[in-house]
Amino acid sequence: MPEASLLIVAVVLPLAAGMGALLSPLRVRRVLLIGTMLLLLVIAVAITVRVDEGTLLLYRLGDWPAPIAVMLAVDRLSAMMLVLTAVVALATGWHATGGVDNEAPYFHTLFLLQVAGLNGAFMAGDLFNLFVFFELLLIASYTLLTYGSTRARLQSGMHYVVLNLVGSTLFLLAIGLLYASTGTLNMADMAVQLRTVAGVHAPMARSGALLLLVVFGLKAALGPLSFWLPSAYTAAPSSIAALFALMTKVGVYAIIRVGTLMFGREAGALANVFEPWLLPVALLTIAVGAVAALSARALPRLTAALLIVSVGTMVAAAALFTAASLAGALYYLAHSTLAVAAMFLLAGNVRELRHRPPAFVFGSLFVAAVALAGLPPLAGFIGKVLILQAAPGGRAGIGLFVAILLSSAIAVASLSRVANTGRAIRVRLAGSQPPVPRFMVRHAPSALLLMIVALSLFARPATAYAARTAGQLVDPQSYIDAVQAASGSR
Amino acid sequence: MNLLVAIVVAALVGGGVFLVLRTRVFSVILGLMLLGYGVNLFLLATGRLRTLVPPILIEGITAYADPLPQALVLTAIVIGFGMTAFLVALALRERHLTGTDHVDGTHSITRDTEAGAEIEEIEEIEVSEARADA
Amino acid sequence: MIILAGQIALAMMALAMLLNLWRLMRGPDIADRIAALDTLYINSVALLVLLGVVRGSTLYFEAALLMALLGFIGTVALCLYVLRGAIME
Amino acid sequence: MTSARLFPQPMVSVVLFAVWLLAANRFTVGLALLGLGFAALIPWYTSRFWPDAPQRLRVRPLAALMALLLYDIVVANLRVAVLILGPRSRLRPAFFVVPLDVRGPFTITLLASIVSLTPGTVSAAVAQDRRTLLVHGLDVPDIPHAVRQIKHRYERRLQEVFE
Amino acid sequence: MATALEFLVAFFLIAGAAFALIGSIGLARLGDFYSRLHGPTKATTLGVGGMLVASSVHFTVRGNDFSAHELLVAAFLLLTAPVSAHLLARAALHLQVYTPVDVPGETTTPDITP
Amino acid sequence: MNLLWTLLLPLVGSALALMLRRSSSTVIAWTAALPVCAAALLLAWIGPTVLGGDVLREQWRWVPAAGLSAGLRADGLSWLFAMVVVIIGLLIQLYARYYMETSRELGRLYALLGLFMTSMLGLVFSDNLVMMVVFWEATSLVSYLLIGFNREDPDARAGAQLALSITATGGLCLLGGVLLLGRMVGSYDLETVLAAGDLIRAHELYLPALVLVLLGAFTKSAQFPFHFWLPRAMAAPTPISAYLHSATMVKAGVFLLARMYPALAGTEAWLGIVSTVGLLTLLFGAYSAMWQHDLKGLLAYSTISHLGLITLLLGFNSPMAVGAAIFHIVNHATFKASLFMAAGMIDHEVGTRDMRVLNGLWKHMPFTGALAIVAAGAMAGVPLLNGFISKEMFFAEALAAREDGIQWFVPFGAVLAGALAVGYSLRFVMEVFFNDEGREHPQHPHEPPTFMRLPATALALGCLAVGVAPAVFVFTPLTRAVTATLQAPAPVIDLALWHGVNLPLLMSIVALAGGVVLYRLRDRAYRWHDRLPPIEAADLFDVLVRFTRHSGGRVNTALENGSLQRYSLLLITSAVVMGVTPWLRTALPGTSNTLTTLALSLPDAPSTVIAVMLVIGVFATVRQRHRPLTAIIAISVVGLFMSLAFVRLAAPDLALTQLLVELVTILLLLLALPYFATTAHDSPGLRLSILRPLTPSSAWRLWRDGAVAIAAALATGAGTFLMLEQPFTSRSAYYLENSLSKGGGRNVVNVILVDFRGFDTMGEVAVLGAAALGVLVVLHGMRFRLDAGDVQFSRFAERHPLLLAMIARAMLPLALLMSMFVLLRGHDLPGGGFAAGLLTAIALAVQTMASGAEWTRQRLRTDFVRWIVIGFTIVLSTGLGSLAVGRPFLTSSYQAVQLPVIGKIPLGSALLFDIGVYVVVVGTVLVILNRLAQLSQDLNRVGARS
Ligand code: NA
Ligand code: NA
Repeated sequence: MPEASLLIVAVVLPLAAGMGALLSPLRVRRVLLIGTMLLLLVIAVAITVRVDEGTLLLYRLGDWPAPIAVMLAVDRLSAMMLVLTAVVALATGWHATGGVDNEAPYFHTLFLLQVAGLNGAFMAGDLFNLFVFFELLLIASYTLLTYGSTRARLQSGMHYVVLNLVGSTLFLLAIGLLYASTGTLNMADMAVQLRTVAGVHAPMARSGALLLLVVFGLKAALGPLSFWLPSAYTAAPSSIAALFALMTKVGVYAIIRVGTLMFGREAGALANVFEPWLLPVALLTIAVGAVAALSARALPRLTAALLIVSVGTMVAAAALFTAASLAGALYYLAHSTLAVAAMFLLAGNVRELRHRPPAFVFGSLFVAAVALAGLPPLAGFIGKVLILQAAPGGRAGIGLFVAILLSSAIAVASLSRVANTGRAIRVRLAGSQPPVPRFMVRHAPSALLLMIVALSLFARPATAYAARTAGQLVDPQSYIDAVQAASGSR
Repeated sequence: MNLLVAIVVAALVGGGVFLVLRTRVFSVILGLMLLGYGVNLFLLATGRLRTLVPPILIEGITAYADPLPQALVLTAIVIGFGMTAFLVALALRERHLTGTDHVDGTHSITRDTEAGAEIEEIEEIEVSEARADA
Repeated sequence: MIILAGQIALAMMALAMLLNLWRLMRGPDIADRIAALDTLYINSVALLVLLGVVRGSTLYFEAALLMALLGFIGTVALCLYVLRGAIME
Repeated sequence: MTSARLFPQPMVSVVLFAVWLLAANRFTVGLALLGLGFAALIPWYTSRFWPDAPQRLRVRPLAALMALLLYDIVVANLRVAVLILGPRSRLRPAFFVVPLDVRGPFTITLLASIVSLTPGTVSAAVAQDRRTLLVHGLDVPDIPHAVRQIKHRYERRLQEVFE
Repeated sequence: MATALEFLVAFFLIAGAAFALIGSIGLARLGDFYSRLHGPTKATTLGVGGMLVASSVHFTVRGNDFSAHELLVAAFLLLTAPVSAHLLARAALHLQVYTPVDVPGETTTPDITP
Repeated sequence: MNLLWTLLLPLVGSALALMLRRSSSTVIAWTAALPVCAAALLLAWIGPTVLGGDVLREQWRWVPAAGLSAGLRADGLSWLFAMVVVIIGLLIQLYARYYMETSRELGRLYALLGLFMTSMLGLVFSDNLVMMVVFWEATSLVSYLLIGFNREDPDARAGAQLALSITATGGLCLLGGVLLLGRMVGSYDLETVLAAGDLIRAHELYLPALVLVLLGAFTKSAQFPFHFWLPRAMAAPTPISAYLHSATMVKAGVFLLARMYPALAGTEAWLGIVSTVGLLTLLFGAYSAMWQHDLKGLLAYSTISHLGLITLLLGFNSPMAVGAAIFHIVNHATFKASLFMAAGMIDHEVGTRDMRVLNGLWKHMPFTGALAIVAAGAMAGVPLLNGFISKEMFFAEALAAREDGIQWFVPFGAVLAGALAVGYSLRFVMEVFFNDEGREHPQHPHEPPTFMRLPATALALGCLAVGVAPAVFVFTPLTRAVTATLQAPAPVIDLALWHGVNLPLLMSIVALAGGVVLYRLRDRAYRWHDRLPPIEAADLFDVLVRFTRHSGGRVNTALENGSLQRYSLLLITSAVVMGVTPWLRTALPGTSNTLTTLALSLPDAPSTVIAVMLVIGVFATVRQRHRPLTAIIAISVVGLFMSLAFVRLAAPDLALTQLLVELVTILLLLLALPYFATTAHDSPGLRLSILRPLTPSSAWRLWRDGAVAIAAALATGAGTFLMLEQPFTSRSAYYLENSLSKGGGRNVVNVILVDFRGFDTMGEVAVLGAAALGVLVVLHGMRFRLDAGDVQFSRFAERHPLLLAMIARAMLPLALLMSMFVLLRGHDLPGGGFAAGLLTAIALAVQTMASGAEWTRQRLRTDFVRWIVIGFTIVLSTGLGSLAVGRPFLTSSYQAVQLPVIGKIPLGSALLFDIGVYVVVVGTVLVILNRLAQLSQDLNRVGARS
């Protein structure tokens, strides 16, 4: 099955390129990075086209039969995340070749390992394999986040690292609890086993499920677990902060994945175990992010705050676990990831300026701000409309309405200050001549903005894809059947 | 035996959590190590406990300890080592740069020190910069 | 008989280890604590061999072997730390 | 290819081969050949770390030394056990210096090790000039006797084995 | 025969444990650090030795095959244990840990150069 | 396609203007204006159809799922609005060409104007409510760029910011309202919604929807109390103000009210809210305009007032009033645009807009003065001008409305507002063109160029024409617009100039007279006004914003306080809560049952020993946390007994790995420890600057953390126990059954690691490599700067103890041999790549410990980063090898090779995989240890020099 081989290539290619980069001179490293990302983009698109036919792509490692084999399983959701990863990583990697990548050694390798971790996490069909790829993307992210080792990066990086190390132990606990009650690690197989758990195994599995929610919530920066994010992302090099727009999405992805596949409606004692928690937590997230946005004095921190708001928004939508709400959440996810990444890159570029940004840069800032605020005519608005349309009646619906509209208003008000960026007021820097951003650096955000425009212009096919994805998610049986049918030749 | 393992897990996790919540980065490192031990032991226990029958196949024996949790724990131990090493290095660098071993690098965290791209109006920034310089 | 002897030996080993641990916590000098740790390592080798005999299993042996070969490294490192601060210099 | 090039440190190779067989705890031809391979390969690499490894030794004195050592360890162990369990006031601990006649660093090491392995004495330091050994004794009523004991029982025999 | 060997095994087990225990008692009980150092570094060595003899006999009898890898454990321990003791004593001297006896110092000048 | 082209043509102009932005202003103006001209012609072309009563529709689907279909729809109302937008837009373009002649940003201006025009046209032509919101927000966004056109001007930026904040937020409210409407009606299609008015008004969501839609309209149309953004927006260049704040942007709000009239109007709530807000705005705007000294400020407040008037009319729930409102919308657009232009011309030629400076301009600029007089007359409601007629209608409706239950103060307020309007109109004319007090102007005043006067002239003529012959010029379009607005036949609108002496006329006269009196009394009035506290809504809003942001900041700092302890506590507490919750409502096994199992699971002696040692070890580690060196010793005990526990629990592989990892970790911690010493006690060998002690944790904090720790301990302990008491079946039988036959190994754990789940191991190895690189990156370029006195040697501090060096060297071959042993047998017996790698690494690290780094480096002659690369390449190649033979990645294969003498040897790809793992582990551990060791080597170089 040659198509399914694409899945393994999506993990092995960045790993191999990362190793190659360890032995290469700078120029070759850059070529390796960009080339790999371009290839990955092509691969991701090919995978997406293939899985959009409606069937899963499965790759059983080692040719072992279904529930035993560590498995890469790609449905529409995974495919979409792969494309998103490739796009954002391509743009941010491109941006980084402007010079950040030479501040300390091994940038390209770590970047590629990060991408490998992301791709692996988005494709993992096995809970422990998901953990391993989480660790891979985390260890790379630890280094990239503190890259250059400035004081602020180390301070916030320390928080990020320690919290995530605690998170990793919680992840292991959760895996243990789920394994202890189901006897399997394959997520689809686990979903089947969970339907019939009984006795002490039921609360045990629920306990594991909720611990998973804590772990993924930490990655996604949900609710009370988001406070580490603004400082960390603000301090990080802008290319990295932009890449990290994906990191929170790993958490969101994982919540959606396990929430639909393993703890969906048919999950017996585990049915809808996330539901009572997720919406309140998501609304709290929006509130926390909005408050942070209110007080942000600089663009990177504001972007980080709005990133939190956007995570809250998409999780609030996803929390309803209906086809419509998931579709809205996913479309919004794609958009906000691009928007946040673009804004981080732009903020980084503006940081270099000694004067008010030229018209082109200001225009980019404006478009990015419009995107980030979720204002029309860009995709964020469409996403919010989809989400609000999917809102249920009753208190949950009111909460969602109020939270989204209010947070949007705060976002608009905060972002309206974007025209103030880039004044020559940094007296302390007066002596040094800032470098003129290279072509790569200047236009990496433009590429992301173009993607946003495309996402808006082609909103019809894009939302249709999101809807098909959501449809696949709310009916996990076909996923489970496909996995169970995969037997090996050994 | 079950109770014993439960008590040990509890002790490791409790000690780990307490140390993770300390201010000194070195304590936190130790705490994470303890926490890791606790979780590893728990993970091993998820296959239920067996003694004397390690999953090494010997003719005539059919019952073995569950091998899968063991493989998972082994992976977890090795990954844990990598993470600890990185954390130690990070702590060293922070210690070097800040001169303190407080996990926050200082008692009051500096915000937006590298932000740039301010979106406030000029006056406010100048005031705050003057304050920062003073 | 071996089982009974094993139980007695085990009790003695347990007592020995507790005494080591007592010394380790008591100190008073860092050298005392290191010596206690060193003893614990060696006692562990003994314990592993003992368990192997009592349980009739050879699978404890690998650990005993590596512990015997490398157990001193902790002690050495701690002593070097005391002696020159930098254990690898 | 001469055997010297194949086995740059024959003593080490022999020891390694023996250790391999002991570790395997069973004997097959395949295992033995594999062991032989490692016995050849590993010294080839590690010789640069330990170029002055003993190239040869006398077997008979070695056996004698080992027998003596075993005997001493058992006997002295009993003696020390009594000392440890008895009243503390009966101990007469002391540091004393043993002048060294052996010169090779490895031989000195072995002597110091033997001193430490036999109960009641611990070698605490080797002088920089490697001409004296500082020893701590648990119960040393007569220092010159203790020094003589070490030199006579162990140092002389060691010299016989290696020099 | 089997009983005699079993007795032998039992004897060595208990003897080994006893020496280990005595070593630890020494560590716990003796008055100054240098004296305490004697307990573990020897009694423990013989303690393990006893266990190893027991093991060797036991498995040789049970397995119809000569079990000798115990020798390896012993060899490794005998090789490494003196280093621990040596460095411990040295560290204690460096720390100027209290000792009731004089330390002849002239012969142990610092060795700074490698 | 006509409607679409109407929308697109201004955009074409924008694009051209942007492309030609470096050309002369004439070229830019022409290229931008010609497409707009075409659009105007197109509109005129479809005019007869629309005015004939037809509704034009064009439809495209954009995002069907979101109810977004890009449908365009032209009826009387939208056509009328579109005409106003396009025609005034054209005039503004002409005007701007001269006003902004010297600006180098003319291209940008025209581009933005075109964009704005498209947004407005989209808004009025939308046949879909969500699309309407899209264009609504688009106008807000473009207005942000237009108001902040001078990016260097802080006032312009602040004005733009304020306008966007208010209007876009209003837009979000509108979105909420629209979504609610969609929920009620089941469609966003304009006609469907408009036709469903009865359903909507009866629906329980009516009130929230109404309020939300009204919030949108009121903010956009600068209704009290959301009016304050408009005066601040005057920081824009005058052509922009003239366009946005006369004809377009602010009119969007009242357009919305008109558009949604059939769906939402006709209730008490509508009447109450809309008319109250309208009346307040009318009065407040008029009152405020009186006190403005800036011409544009006066116009801004007068605009607010007139928008209030229109709102008030729409709030009357009366068809006739709707007619008056729409009529006044057009009239106001006409005279206000021309007044803005006049103000701009004055500013342009004289250099100021301050009425306290301006005086007696009539003699210099009579033509401009005439224009201003006509337009101001219309604003004041002077007969024979268009403003008079709509104001008359307004008075009539105010009177009529009283009968419908509105209080007496509506007509009263209407007259008062009328008087004020007359007053400020008089000010505009008199204080600028007359009242010659001989004050010097910044520039010598003269008439502006002809073409600059042309647009304003056209508009003034329009005022006159409509004022003189209203029925001729506006009857049909107005009636058609009103019909479209009401979605019902319009009432007969009497546009006659003279209705005889009736109450409205009387009111007009009173208003005119009152205005004159007010003007006469102005000096006294100013003095009175100056004594009032200078409160401006915008300032209040600023205070509110600042307060919100400040308190938001304080809340934020209180939450996100930068303390890891706080965040960790939140995380751990969340985990405990989430982990425990599921157990709370579960019936746990009964007590007797538990006791039985307790008895059954009595521990054996060795396990108890190990457990006791572990618990004490943990306790010691926690106790000794303030003495890091002792704590390391204590945690070593824990590690050691963990390894014993693994042995005990039938996990020999884990025991080996744990043992070795533990040793490496001790080395790691000791390498770092010199820099974390808090007392001399922890750093006996090295007097490095000892860290200052941190403030000890308060008792309360210790208790709190202790409580959390105990809770976590109890939770995990209880969970572990309950889990262990419950048997289960797992998939692991498969591993046990197939390990030997298909994996070729007896050590099932190892077969899982290198075969069944080799992919995990590959990831794990990558993690290790990344960790090593991470250490190198984090410590990149780091060196501790030390004083010579930091390193102290005693006479016993031998640098390389002879015994250690010799034994270490003797041990190396043994350890390497044992590594090979452990590596090769791993597939069948405890061991494998990890353990072997750690063993090798430790043996090599010991060489450095014993003989020094330099000595070791000379003999190793290798770069361990390369080991990572090589090892990982081996791992990957093993996987790719199977790919090459057409099997999935990492499919293992093994062959029992029959060799002479030796016998059967299983040669498997899994072994190769494990060798790769081995190499990576060696590389990783040594990279990390050596890098950390380098820090100490710097120290010792200092020591050696001393
Ligand atoms: Na001795
Ligand atoms: Na001795």
